[in-house]
Amino acid sequence: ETITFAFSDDDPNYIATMEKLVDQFEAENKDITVNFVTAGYAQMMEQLPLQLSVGKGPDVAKITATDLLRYTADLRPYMKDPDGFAKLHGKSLELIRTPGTAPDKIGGYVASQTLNQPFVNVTLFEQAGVPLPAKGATLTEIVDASVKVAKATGVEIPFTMDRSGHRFAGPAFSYGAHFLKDGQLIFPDDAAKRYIADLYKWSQSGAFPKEMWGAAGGTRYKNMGDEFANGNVVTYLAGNWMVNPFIAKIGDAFDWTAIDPPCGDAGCVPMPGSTFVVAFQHTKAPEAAARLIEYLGSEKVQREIAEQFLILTGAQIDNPHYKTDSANAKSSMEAFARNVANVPEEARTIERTQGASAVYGSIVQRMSQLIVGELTLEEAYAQLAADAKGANVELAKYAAAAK
Amino acid sequence: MRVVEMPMAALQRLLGAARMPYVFILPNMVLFTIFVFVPVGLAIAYAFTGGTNLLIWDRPFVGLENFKALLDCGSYLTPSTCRYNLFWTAVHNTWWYTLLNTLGTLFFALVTALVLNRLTRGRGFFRAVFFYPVLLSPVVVGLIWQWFLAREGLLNSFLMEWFDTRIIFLLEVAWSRIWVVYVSIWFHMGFFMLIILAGLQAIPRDIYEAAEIDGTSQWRQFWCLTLPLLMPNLLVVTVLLLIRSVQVFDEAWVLTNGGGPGTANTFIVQFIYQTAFSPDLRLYGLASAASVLMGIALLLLTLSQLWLAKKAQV
Amino acid sequence: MIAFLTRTRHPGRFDLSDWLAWGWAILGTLVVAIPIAWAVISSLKTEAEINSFPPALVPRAAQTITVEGQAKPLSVWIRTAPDGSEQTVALVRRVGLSATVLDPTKPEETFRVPVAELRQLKEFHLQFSNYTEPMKQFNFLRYLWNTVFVTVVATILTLLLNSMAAFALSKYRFAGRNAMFALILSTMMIPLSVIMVPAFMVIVGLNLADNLWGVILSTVSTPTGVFLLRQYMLTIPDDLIEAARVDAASEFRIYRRIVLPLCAPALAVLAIFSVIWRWNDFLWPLIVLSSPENYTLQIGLSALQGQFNVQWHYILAMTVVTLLPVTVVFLFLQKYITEGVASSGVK
Amino acid sequence: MTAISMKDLRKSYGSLEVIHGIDIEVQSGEFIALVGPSGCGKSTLLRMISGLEPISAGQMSFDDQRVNDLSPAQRQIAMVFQSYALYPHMSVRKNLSFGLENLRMEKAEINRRVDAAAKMLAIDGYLDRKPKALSGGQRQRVAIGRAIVRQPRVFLFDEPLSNLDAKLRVQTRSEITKLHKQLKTTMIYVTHDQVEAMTMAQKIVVLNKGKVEQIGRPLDLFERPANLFVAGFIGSPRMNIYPGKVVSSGGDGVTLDSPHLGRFTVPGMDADVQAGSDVAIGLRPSHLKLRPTTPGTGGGTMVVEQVESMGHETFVYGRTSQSDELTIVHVPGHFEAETGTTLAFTFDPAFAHLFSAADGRSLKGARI
Amino acid sequence: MTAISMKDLRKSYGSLEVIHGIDIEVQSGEFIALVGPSGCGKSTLLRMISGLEPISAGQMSFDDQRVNDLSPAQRQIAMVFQSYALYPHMSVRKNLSFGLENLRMEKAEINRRVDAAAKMLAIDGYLDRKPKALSGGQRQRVAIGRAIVRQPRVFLFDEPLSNLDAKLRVQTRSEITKLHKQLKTTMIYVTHDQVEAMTMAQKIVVLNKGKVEQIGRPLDLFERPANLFVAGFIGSPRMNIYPGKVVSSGGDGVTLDSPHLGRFTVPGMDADVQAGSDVAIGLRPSHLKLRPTTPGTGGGTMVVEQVESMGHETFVYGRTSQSDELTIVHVPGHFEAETGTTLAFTFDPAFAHLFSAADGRSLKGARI
Ligand SMILES: Nc1ncnc2c1ncn2[C@@H]1O[C@H](COP(=O)(O)OP(=O)(O)OP(=O)(O)O)[C@@H](O)[C@H]1O
Ligand SMILES: Nc1ncnc2c1ncn2[C@@H]1O[C@H](COP(=O)(O)OP(=O)(O)OP(=O)(O)O)[C@@H](O)[C@H]1O
Ligand SMILES: [Mg+2]
Ligand SMILES: [Mg+2]
Repeated sequence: ETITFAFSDDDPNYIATMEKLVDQFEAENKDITVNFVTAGYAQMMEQLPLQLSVGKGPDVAKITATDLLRYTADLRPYMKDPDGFAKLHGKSLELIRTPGTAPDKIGGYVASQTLNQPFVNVTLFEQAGVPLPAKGATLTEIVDASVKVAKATGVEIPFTMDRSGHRFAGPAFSYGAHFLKDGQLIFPDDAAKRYIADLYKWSQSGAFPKEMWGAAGGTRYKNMGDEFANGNVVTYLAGNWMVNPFIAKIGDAFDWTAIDPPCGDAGCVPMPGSTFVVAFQHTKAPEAAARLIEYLGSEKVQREIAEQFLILTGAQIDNPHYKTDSANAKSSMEAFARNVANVPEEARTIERTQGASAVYGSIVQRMSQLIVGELTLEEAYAQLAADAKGANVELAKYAAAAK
Repeated sequence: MRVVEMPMAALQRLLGAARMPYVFILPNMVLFTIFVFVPVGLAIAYAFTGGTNLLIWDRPFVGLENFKALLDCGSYLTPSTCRYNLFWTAVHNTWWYTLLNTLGTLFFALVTALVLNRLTRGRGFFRAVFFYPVLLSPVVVGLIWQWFLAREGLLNSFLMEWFDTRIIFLLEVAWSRIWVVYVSIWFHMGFFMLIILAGLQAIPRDIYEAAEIDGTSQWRQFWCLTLPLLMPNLLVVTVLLLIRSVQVFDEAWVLTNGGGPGTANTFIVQFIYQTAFSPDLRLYGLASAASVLMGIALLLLTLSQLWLAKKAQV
Repeated sequence: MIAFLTRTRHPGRFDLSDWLAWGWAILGTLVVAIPIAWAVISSLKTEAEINSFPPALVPRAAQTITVEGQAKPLSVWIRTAPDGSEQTVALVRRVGLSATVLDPTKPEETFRVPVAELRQLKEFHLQFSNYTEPMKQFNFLRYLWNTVFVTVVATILTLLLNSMAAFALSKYRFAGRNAMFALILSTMMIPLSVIMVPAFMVIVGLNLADNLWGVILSTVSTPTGVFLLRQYMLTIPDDLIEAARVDAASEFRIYRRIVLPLCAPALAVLAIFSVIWRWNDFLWPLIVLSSPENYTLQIGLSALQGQFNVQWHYILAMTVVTLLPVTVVFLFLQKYITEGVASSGVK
Repeated sequence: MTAISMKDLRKSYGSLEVIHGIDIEVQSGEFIALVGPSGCGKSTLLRMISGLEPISAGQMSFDDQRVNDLSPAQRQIAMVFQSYALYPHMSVRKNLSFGLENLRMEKAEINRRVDAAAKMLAIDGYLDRKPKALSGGQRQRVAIGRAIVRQPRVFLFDEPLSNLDAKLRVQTRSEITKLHKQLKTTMIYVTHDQVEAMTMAQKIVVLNKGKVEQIGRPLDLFERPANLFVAGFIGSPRMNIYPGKVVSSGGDGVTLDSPHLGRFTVPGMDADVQAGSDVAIGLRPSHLKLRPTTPGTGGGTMVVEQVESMGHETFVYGRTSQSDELTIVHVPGHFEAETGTTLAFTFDPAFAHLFSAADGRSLKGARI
Repeated sequence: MTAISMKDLRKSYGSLEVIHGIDIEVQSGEFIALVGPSGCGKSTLLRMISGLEPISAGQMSFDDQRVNDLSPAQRQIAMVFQSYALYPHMSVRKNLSFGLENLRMEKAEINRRVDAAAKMLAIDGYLDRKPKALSGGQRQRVAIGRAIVRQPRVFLFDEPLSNLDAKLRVQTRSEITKLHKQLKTTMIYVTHDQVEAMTMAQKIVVLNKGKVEQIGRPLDLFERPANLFVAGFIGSPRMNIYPGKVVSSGGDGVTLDSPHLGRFTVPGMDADVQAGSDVAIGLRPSHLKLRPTTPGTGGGTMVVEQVESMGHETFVYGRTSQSDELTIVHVPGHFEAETGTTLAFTFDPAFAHLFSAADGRSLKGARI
């Protein structure tokens, strides 16, 4: 039997390792041939949905978009040891299940869990003589400290985050905002408005330079990692997937670390995200797919990956020994690891909700307009609310059509 | 070729020479039908359906609802009063872009063609140079210029050197619009320049000699001879420019990181693309409706162009 | 000013308007060339150099030195001591504001100095790894072969089918001719990004998904090509075709032996355009093709552009790679292209 | 060596009929010229013979075989186009051999024929050149060569000389005549130049507005044009035409009166005329005498408008009283006259042509 | 009414000299024709006169004023181009008035002039049409009209008739002649057709390879061509040339011997010739007699190759023994002869032209 496995990652070493793992799997399962496919991120975003909607595409793939989860197959009947697998991956399997599917469905496994937390340029803080923000610092405190550092060291960007609704969401939760109420998207509520007003204020004062979100349009994702790696940024809100790239990119140019997520009225929320390795319904060889997933999701493989690439896997790996000699990376990973437990259920729910991406898109779009001055604060609130309402209407139609 | 010639000759004996044109046009038409007409038909059909499902047979028929939604507007001049204000912002942006790009390209292409027509030496070289950007892919053009205009790009390093200041070009609304137009002129000018140059070279030299004998000033030669005789070429150029301008997408999208700052460079095709391909909520019906509206507008624009030209000629 | 430029004047005289014309041409050349040249130069810089500001004109890289007792080569810096004296040092490690350095002449002795006292030494360096690295990361030859295959086959088919259609549309009178021509032309108004989804459904329906032929066949019949060739064929005298008919040539033979050779300039133009289009195609192959053995170069390259990192050094290098074949083709055929576009573009 | 017979041929483009029923019989091996003013349908008729233009009505036969529905190739005709229509991308040799290759002829036979034709036309030195590298006259010969090699049943020429300059035209004219003498193939030759027709053809068909005006030997047309149209068309410079009236019609001739020519008696009528009827009197410029050697009985005066002397011959243009049309007199050798002077001219009435003023029909021809 | 004087005019393109020092004096009001074979520099010379082409060396004066550096407009010339060069996008009226508008002339005056010119040329019916909608002859007249309205000092014509068909050419020829008679403006007329030059111009300049071969009245050129080139160029059909030798040279003439013509004595030489020197003997076709009325003393025989009968005149082409060139005989009226028969011809030695075989210089002209 032949199955296709589409895999994409930013880290070429990760891809190479994955390929090796697949080779091993093939060696152990002579009756199965795995077509290992590497694809770009854009490809996964644009091509897979189209293909899946017409029942085409790879049998197994690593995906990031939650709206593709509805195409996943239930592998439980084809697995050798579904219960062991479920036990190892625990609650993370929940993330793969879409509403209306079997409560014990195993569609694959969570390849990585991500948490959004700020990175800081430690060297700059040291040079400015400003202490690193302590645990429990609010976003305002973090930004203020960053501004001080920037002033003292002449760096241009005190604070930034990737141009992404997902990145935006973590602090929003800590401000006490809600995205969902009674299954309806509601955004922005009063807490969200306060957060938006703060961001706007910072963008105008230069604490969160306009260019970061403004010099782009639409819902386009824009990564600020290079700016941080080049030493232009004091504090950068990103996530654990950046640790590995930073080790290489920053080298010994300066010291850096991740710090705890900013706190607010509703706590200190590290926004969670996930990538999944799943099998799709249209596969003609569900058994082979199940075997591959079982192999890749096994404790041994997951531990190897986690330790080598500093990844927080969905599988529960105890005491991972991260293989890096970078003190910056180690301290960062610790910062992430100690916050896994702080993820509120609501943050996980919104990730899986249909329409969340639409709201994220609308946030990016409207925030940019606000920042470059196309909208006033009030107008931005109104537009966001209208967008959410529109999404609710369309989703209702979709639900109706599905029935 | 024998292999093809024999059956074709047999076909001709079978059908008669009069039916051979159909044989010649058939393969092209078949592919055209399959890969263009059918999808266009489907796209039009989509415009009348709703929901987020991609498969057309899974989509509910909604009549004119998508069109109504798009056209639901307080005032078409103020996009923020519209239900889909992004669409109308895009319409406004496209309109301005089309105007500036058409006029700008026309101007630069005309002047360059006049200059090259004048040069007695080096014409081939300059013609090649000006045409070269046409060969690049839009993505490459967008990337090169983004790289050139970046905060730490070459242009800013000159500004720093000379004026001790720098401009984040793609953050300022006015600058970014200017650059988008500039880059498309840079990109496409050579193509239109060639068409105009061909027109210039087709004007018989002796007409200018006759004009010189008639004592015509150079200025008058330009206005009374060159420009009117160039009209057919200028018309073609204008129509092509209009069509392309309204369809602007790739290079502007890459250059401005998706139409920024804010919505300053969000154009209609981007709206369509974004609406159809946004994760999670693919409003394909709405996107199709927008394309249909755009197609109609283009058709009207082109026809009115041709009509005006015809009227001017009589 | 335009009035100066209305036409070529007598050769041999050089007046103000000539100066203006040359000025314009040369300025325009710079405007065209500088961004491209800059991209090409930058593609040979190291990642650090690319991001440094202000940018340097020549590609440079940090100067390194191999020092006894150190595993890796060390970068070379100039240290300006507080007393103003200068000293060449090699950087061992850097932590925060201070750095551990050594004097290359006395490799055993390391000492700490503030980073502010150091200035890095750079030397001319072409970073070819910007080209080789990404090529290692994917199956470059395979992608190249696929791209060449798609480009060549699609171009040949485009030339063949479009010229046949153009022949029918220009040299015969038959029912439906004008309607077909208008229909073909009207599709020029449709941006293809808009019909991509239904077009993909058609591809799937024909079972051509993830098949190079799906990319090829769907791009073969171009309205531009038909239009361009038809306009050119209109200039071929009907007499020739009738002469061939009298000479007992079949209609296909007339097409093959008379019309095709005579269209060579227009065919060359279309060939160039077709090569450029197919070579630069990205979005459509991206949707149609899914297995790596079918990837084209552009898709392969796009895989470089990850979700998180804008790797300018790779992107620029790969941009240059995609530019190269087009540039080479253009250099060899530029006369054909520019003159062909001119002669067949409008008539 | 094919006889062609056309019976009531008609051609319509849509509802517009441009050929209105034409009957022509061409003998095997004959050299026929089709002449007529521009737009009269010469090319159309030729193309109908060739098979390039479908026949709307009537019948076309080659050697008694109906060919209406045969293609040009099946009719085995060869055609020389006004524009030559040489294949510009092929060498001369290839141009000549293309038609034969289409017939799947053997290589050796093709080469034999091409070489023979090239030799005959003295183009064997240029066989490897492209048409572009040939002069007008050489191209012309290649076009003829392409027709020859096919050894067709009928040669068709559509104004083959009109693209050549005067000198070359004279030369090629005689070459085509020679060719016909050698090959003895039926040839149909379209021209609007009556000098060509006169000097080359054995029989001339005069067409006008899609109808045949007259068919006959060149000198017959010159001596006895069937009507005013042919009289005006054949002969250069054209015949002078004057209005006149029949005074009396008797056994030995007809007495005419014309305001321009006075009263004179014409012998030997071809048709009956009534006294008192209006006629048109035609006189060729070479039959008018300004320096009479033998005094003619008819004559008039004219005011000189222009004198064109070519050295060995002179044309004097003058205006008789009350006349809109110029009278042209052909004087051999050199002749001088001031514009505005009045000259007397005489003619021999035997040379006068008479036409019915009502329908232009010829009443009397003239010996030359 | 302007006299033009050219002194040692030269023109070079780069290092290539194409006009090698030309001296011509044109009287005020004269009609001059520039003739010569293709590429001899006619157009170039005309364009130098017009001011379109800069003069490399020498002096050009209009009425004794040096104009070398004046623009065409300043020279006040008007030019009619071979291609007409009408402004295709302007109506006929606009075409005519365009040059006047350039001069800021008053509307009323412009209209007056345009209407007058249009009337004179009979194009007043087409004033609102575009050139595309005109026939060749009409376009020709518009081009002339455009020149007329400007009331120039000099009219220049560059082969203005070569795009017209034969009939129209004859007609337009006489119109231009008439125009010159009316306007009496100096006119310079380029043509490569010697018939045009002969019938229109008062003086002909024969150019060859950028040099003047002869300047003179048309009949002078015909009667006494200065050299073999002019002899061959002027006269249609061209002069027959035979090689010969001077047997003796005496007071009453020169006795010549030619393998083609036998021995005969020519009276009245223009230049001295030595006995024994080689000469070329020129005889015009119209001076050869096949049906001798008065027997000439010279004569020969030829084998007929072709006979072209035009009705009122016939050209017989034949070959004398040992000759590569055809002998052409012009016979008035109709004449018939079979190809291949041998005919004797005679001539009056007084009509023979003699040229030096060495340099082509004329030794003796002929009365016609
Ligand atoms: N395809 C056509 N459709 C309609 N009318 C046509 C067509 N072809 C020719 N005609 C008309 O038929 C008539 C005869 O045309 P034809 O070309 O035979 O003239 P011709 O005698 O060859 O003239 P010329 O000497 O100018 O070549 C003309 O009046 C022409 O306008
Ligand atoms: N721009 C030029 N550069 C170089 N040589 C030229 C140029 N223009 C003309 N000539 C040469 O000058 C010579 C004279 O050309 P010109 O056009 O005056 O000839 P012409 O007598 O008018 O010939 P035709 O009868 O063919 O018009 C020719 O040999 C031509 O090749
Ligand atoms: Mg014709
Ligand atoms: Mg000339």
